Amino acid sequence: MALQIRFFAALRDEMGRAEDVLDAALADKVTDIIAHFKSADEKGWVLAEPFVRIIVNGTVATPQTPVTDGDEIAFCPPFSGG
Amino acid sequence: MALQIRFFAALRDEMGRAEDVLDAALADKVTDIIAHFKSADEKGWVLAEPFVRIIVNGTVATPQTPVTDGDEIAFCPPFSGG
Amino acid sequence: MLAELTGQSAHDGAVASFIGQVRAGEELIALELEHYPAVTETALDEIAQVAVERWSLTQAVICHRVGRMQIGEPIVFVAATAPHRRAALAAVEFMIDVLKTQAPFWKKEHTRTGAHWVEPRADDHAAAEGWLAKPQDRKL
Amino acid sequence: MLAELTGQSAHDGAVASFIGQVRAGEELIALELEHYPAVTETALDEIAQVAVERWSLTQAVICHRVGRMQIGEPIVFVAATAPHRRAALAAVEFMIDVLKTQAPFWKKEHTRTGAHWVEPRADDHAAAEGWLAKPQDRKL
Repeated sequence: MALQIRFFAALRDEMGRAEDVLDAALADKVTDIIAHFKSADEKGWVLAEPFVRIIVNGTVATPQTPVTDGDEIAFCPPFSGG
Repeated sequence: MALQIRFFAALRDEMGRAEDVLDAALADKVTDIIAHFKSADEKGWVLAEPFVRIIVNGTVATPQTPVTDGDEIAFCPPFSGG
Repeated sequence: MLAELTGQSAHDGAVASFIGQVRAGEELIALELEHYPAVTETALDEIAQVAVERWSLTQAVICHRVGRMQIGEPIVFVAATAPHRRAALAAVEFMIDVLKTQAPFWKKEHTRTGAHWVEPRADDHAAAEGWLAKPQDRKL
Repeated sequence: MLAELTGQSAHDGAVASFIGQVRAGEELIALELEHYPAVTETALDEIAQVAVERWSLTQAVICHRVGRMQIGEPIVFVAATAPHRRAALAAVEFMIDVLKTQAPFWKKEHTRTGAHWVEPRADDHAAAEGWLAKPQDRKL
């Protein structure tokens, strides 16, 4: 199943795609995913910006949140609804 | 034209009528009207109760407000709308 | 009525509204609303106008029914439209608070054991006085 | 939507509501709302549920549109029904304040000179934090 990665709004624009899939062996925690994109993507550094909200399987998470095969990890800019 | 008197809600129930007409010569001020009903009506004393709101020609008034021929003087219990 | 207020002005980002309706009470059969015709309209217009000026509203609306109403029926509708939400929300709260004790309406409750006029509640008076006495303490 | 909330419960004396709509801005042509499907629904349900418990509401409703909207079109509808007005009014203010920064929606403004994502306003964050951090300081 691997790790299902999602980028929203401005972060999708920066990353140039809405979704990605990573080998689950690449990451034990969210921070490993961020490190991967920082090295693999020209704009990957934006995922490490302090304003980025991380959601793992629908729940608010942090860079230290563990991830496992099949998880959905979303990177979100600050919400601006209503 | 005389003085047009109106009683509302609980005060109408107490006075037993919604309207009355008084000779303008009977009153220079609202307080004279109250005095008239206190002597003329069994329940006239209710008009002197501190909770009574007085409206003369659509504007909030007091017992000291002058009245003249053709004025409409309303005696109101506390408002309870909404 | 809300439909008439939405999308009316390109500069309105907010439409806030309130409906007061007849709430079931002990033995309540119906509510009867009496008013002082003409004077009521003037009082409601004034309350709405004060709200428009104080919160720079685009529109303020107050509609109040009179006569006999069953449980669940609407009594009063208050609405405000403004560029931003804070103004619209505060204005609606102001209008409903103030009209309860400052416009010539009277409620009579018809119950299974008889009818009686409703006394205004102390906290309704306090709410109205809060708005009217010291506007500078309130938000906005 | 308001019609579905009025007269529904005999114990509701109050129905408060708020509509947020697209407001004309500099060169604005349209607003685009993106969301995180499924997660949005959960977030809105949680906000409504918190409101219901905190103010003992009978009902709380939050409807949020997504996609492209023209000036004047509604974006979000929030409503609360309760026995008394104070609870319904406070709950509506709470829900609209909190959803702006706590539910995964993003606004993009399409203008005559291009498109850009909207940054949340500092006072929107402050409003949400005010409700979430110290509930005991707020009225009700």
